Amino acid sequence: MPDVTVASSTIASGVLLGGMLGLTALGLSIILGVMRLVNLAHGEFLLVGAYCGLFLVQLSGVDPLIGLPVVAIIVAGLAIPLYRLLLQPLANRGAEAQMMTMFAVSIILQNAFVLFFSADTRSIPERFAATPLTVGPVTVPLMYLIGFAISVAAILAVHWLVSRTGFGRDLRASAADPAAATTLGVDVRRVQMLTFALGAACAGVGGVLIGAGFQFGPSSGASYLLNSLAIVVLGGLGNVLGTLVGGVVLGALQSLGGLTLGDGYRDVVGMALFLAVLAFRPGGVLGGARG
Amino acid sequence: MASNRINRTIAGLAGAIALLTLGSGGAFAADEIVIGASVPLSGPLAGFGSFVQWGYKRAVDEVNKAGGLTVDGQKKMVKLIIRDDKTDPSVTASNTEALISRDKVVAMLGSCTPALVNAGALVAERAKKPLVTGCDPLEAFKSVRKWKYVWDLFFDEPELGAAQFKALDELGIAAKTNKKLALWHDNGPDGQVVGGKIWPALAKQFGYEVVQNAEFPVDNTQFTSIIAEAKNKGAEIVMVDAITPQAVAIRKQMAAGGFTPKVLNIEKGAEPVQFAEALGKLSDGVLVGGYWDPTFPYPGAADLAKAFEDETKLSSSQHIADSYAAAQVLLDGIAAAGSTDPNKINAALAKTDKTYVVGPIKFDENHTAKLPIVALQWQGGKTVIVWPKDAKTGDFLFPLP
Amino acid sequence: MSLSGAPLLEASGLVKRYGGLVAIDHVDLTLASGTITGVIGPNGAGKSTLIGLIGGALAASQGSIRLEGRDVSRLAASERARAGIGRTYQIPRPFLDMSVEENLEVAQYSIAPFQSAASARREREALLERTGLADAAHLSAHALPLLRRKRLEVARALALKPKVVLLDEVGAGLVDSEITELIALIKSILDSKTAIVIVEHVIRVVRECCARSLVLNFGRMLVEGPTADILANDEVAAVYLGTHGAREKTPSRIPVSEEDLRATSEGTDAQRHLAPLIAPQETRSPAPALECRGVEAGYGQARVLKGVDLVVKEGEAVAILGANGAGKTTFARVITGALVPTAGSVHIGGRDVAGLPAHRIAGLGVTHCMEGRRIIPTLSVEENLRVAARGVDGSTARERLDAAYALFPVLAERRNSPGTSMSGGQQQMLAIARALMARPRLVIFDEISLGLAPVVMDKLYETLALLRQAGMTLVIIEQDVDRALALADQAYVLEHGAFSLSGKAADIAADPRLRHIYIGAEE
Amino acid sequence: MTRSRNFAGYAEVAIILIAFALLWFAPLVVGDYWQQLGFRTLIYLTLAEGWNLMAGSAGLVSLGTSCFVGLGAYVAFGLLNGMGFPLPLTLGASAAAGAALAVLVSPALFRLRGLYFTVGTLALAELLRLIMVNVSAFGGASGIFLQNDPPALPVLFHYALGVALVASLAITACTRTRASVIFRAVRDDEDAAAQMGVRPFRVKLAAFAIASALAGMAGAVQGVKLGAIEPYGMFGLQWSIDTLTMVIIGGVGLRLGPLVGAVFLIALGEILADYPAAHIAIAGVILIVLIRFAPRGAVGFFGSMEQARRGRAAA
Repeated sequence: MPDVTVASSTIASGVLLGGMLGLTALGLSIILGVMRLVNLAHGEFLLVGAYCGLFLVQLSGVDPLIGLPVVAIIVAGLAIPLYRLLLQPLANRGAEAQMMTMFAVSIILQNAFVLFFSADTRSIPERFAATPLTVGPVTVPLMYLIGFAISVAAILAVHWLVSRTGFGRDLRASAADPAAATTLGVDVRRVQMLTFALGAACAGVGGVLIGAGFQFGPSSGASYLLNSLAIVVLGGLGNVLGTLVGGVVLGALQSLGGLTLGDGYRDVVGMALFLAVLAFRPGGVLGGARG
Repeated sequence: MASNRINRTIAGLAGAIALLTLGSGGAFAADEIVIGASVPLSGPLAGFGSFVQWGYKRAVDEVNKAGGLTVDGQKKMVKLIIRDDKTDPSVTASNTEALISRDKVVAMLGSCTPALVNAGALVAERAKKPLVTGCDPLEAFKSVRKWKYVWDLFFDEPELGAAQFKALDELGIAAKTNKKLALWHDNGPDGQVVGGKIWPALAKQFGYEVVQNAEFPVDNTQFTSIIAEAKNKGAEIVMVDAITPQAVAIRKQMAAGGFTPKVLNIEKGAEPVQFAEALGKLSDGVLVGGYWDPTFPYPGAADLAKAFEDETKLSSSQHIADSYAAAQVLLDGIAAAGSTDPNKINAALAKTDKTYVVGPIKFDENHTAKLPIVALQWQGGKTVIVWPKDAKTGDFLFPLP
Repeated sequence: MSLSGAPLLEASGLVKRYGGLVAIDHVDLTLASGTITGVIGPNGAGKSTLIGLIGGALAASQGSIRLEGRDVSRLAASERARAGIGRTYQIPRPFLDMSVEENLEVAQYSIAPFQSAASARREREALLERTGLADAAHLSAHALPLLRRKRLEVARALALKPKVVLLDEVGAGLVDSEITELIALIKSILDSKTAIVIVEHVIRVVRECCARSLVLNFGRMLVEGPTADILANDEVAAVYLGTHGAREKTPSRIPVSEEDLRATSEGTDAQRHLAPLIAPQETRSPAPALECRGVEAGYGQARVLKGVDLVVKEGEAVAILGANGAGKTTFARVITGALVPTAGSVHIGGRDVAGLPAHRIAGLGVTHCMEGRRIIPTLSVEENLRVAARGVDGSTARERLDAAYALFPVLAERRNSPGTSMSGGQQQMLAIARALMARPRLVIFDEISLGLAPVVMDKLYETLALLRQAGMTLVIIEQDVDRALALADQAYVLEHGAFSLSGKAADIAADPRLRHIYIGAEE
Repeated sequence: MTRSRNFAGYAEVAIILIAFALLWFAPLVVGDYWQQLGFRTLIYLTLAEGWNLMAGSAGLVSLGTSCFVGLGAYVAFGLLNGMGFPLPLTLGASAAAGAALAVLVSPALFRLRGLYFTVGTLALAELLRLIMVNVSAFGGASGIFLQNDPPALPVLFHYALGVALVASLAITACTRTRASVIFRAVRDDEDAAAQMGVRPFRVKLAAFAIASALAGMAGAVQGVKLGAIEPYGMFGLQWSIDTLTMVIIGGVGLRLGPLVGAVFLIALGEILADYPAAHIAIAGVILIVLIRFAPRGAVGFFGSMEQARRGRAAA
């Protein structure tokens, strides 16, 4: 077992990173909760955000973190036609049809990325990404802390939106009992469309954070999708704050796995945990209460 | 009911066959010499693939401009077919199969990196079709089997590994460090050879203390604990063997982890330009072993790089050279054989003895030809040769900024 | 009681709880082979739950079930089926893309995988013969009309060679001639080794098939005995028609929370507050609030509504009555746009709403207080209310909320607790208040008395009376005939998807045919 | 119905046997290219048949095919290199290994319904891949080489043919015998089926195990052909994706779906070989269009068109 500096630093950055990924997972979670759709293109949505962030910097030179709202809007804007043209017509055709459609979208997007952006490894220039932050024995990338903060802020914002606003009421009603909601006058389709856009925006913003903190390429999407799924399952389906906790828990456990078994086993730990929770605690470690 | 099922079955089979015949596109004209290559144009190694593709194409174009090759007494144009293997060995294999069986190639050029090259090479070997490749370090290449039809011109891991140690030694850099060495490498074939075997041995020989030797899978993205440990162990020299995405991740996470060794060497991943593009200033000072540079005193070296940069508006990479040379070796072999018969071509390849853009090429009994090694260092988004002294184009940047 | 000695099936102290709600409350049941037992009772009395418990689809919270002395309470449905308990579903669930014959094979080959094809076929042919499906053997189950699907349900159950057959609402939705056939079929099933349980609303089936019957009410056994006596029993009639006879007897049995009793505030006081919840007269058009012409509708195969005409004038209270499965709720769903009619037209305030999505119809001032309340569990009481107040500014919403709270003070107390955490009665109050939050001109109250204690029902109906006085247009869909008729101006009785009886509420109440439609007792 | 089902069953077996018997002689008449294509098609046919049994007959949509392919290949290499097993025996072992893994994970996976099952299989595949990448005992990321040279192409083709034959017959056994009604019952209405005495868990497990055994065999043959296997290729998600895409394109739950889908996708790949990126994207577009307009896949689509035509003819 490595010494305290290594352990604490690794776990700290794992926790921060987990929280950072929590935002992306949240996008997946609300789409799953409201539309009963496992959005297999979520990883690609994340990449769309990352590429947007990259080009935004290259064209305008503004700090990617400043550009976040723009990216969010762009990605959400892309999601809406996707919903209208591809998902809405399948509304009454069971979950599989929509899931497969999004799966097809994901492979199309992957190829589009290669075609238009080349297969190069990219990374969003961000000064914080190369700045360490040292507190006592713990050293973490400053970017992780910033990403974590942004992610937490965004998650809290979504939590407020879902639990305090009229749209949030409609959203929860549509998720729990679409038929009843419709009878009460809720336009469930519109709610679903906006939810889908919101989920995509979360992925997009998450993409910028990840693109700045790490590197990405056209085929990076899949691993982030699986990560997000794991977080969603850990946090409990549709539980907004749960995704944050889920992210942190996953991050911490993965770092522990990395420390004890070697960095290669991070994802192994993640997946094993994912399967275990999925099979034996489907409500999530916190129980499935909706946020 | 039943009979109608049967009808549909038959209809289905008919349709199937119709589709299959659609699928056959085995166009192959007798007045051309068809050669082929499967290279990674997408996936993690696409960075290499694009250079390799350019090198192959250039060599073939030059031959065709010169009027083609003479086989069986008549001039024929050379047709090069390139397939994308998506950085997936099983795709390389099936691509190579298709090249042989569908496109009827007489000989082939290799992919890039051992995993891919070997997968294709095994197919060629079995089909008894000559295949010339670069981009496959010789130890990894030799470790697969005794080759009869596959030829590899590239650097030799022990030499590459030694290069950095020699450089640090001769340039008197080593003396300025605590000689504490951290070794990080992926668990791919060449990663294990270089990082797992060669480096530790050399470290002992050159009197370094290996404070850490970490292995990680090729798709790992998190290196925080590895980095934290090296930092904690006070390593001042770090040698990494990883592919480009990981090379970028490692450099970034080192900076973000507040770990700045005096010397950082990242083999294979730091070669392509996208490494510097993705990292910007962070790439400065990173060492990478190289086997070619436009300044090499070999025929056409400077022109090759210039041609590439004019054409693609990208800064050149050494991968254009070994691929270009490999293609030339093959084309010369075909010309020498004066035939498209695989065995004759193969025999001719065995006799290869000529100086190409990468230096003199002569295959040994293991079908390998060594390329000389230099130590390159990223400086301001370009690589400069810092070792050996006679070839150097710039001064060693020390310590790592 | 039994003809042939030891009981075949013995259920004792069965209890089924859903959260707070007790669906089946200490029911004992003993079946002897060679008997047919009827189980009757109003909607929500727990009849289908009882079938589920015996068949194994539901796990009992308490109590035991013994088949020929063997305890089967813990067995899964599949194992009980193998042990010899066959059931049918209230709404037939055949395997639609299989032929009728294959539907039977499922049962045959699951219990005897290696039975010879020949003998299996012989058995099937015999079964189809008995159930009158011989000619349909090769048809896809899709193609069968409702009656034949019900026959298929029975045939499938019999293919298990069951000792106990549970028939759940086999009569529902059939016309008299069909019911005659059905009764013949049921009688033909019975032999000395089997016991049959019939859960029925169509009293005629029970009367003609069952020697003995038991009556469930609020999940409890009300009476048990020879069918004839039971049907003659006024208490039973009361349970069905909800006359006072029942209300005096039942309260003692039903737990009624204090809150429920003081839930609704006093009339005059409430009426003052009601204004924000009721669309003002002047906004209303001269056209009838609701006008349906020749409405036909159904679900896939089953045609539920077969040409319904209805005109509801502004400020009128209309009761729509009818036995279970007559199509009442389907009619409500057509009006509120949840179900698109296959024929006919629906006008609201003179506007044709054909093909308008449900959420738009709510916007037109027609709301639906849904059967089973449909409280959104993930929303608090207040949020459940707010969801229904659409497109209004904060102050208006606030105003309506206050009005709703004035109407049901208990809701104000629970405003922040989850909607489904309250008692059944309180949830029903929430549902009613929610239907008012859109400030509707017309509200459809769908089975609001379902499974509630009479005292609570009274309170709810007092509220409805208030609304009516305040000039709101009401459509009341009810099991509880008395209460509905007491409140309504006009009454319509649905039977097999069409109005068989209509007129002034008072006249209908007096009409002897009403009792007949419900429990068909001879006059 | 039963009679005709039996008859159709015999007819189908006859057709399959004849078809495969004819194909057996393919290597004598067609060149390497066609044998290569044939080999790939047969391997995918095997995978698709199994996937179709799960999805079409038991309602299990899996994204875990790859882990059974990989497992099969690694088991085969282990036995061939380690114990010098004969190849046919090895195939049997790979099949057994596939089925065994299926049985092992089913208690956990079958707690998941619908989408969650799909996600679960995906996670399982990823988990296995990661383990194989990391555990150096199995060759880590570098994988394993086959010690002695793989058999010649025609031989490999015949092995693929054999495996595909086993698959086709197995599926016929599941769709043309009395077992078929049980499978379909569980798919259509699990609860109603249970009330008929069917044990849903066992039925699903049977489908899962059969599909996994087939995948195991397919993986073994594929691995032997490559002569060198490593986790990224053999455990790659691509296997699952291709298989699923093929069946959906061909038609889920339809007897000819897998064949048509496999042939179609491989033909498409060949036609677009020169535009590798486009090829997958186009498959994606086709997928979307089919899901939207022909939920029952190409076969179902043409089937219904055929019926419509008949209908018109009748009218």
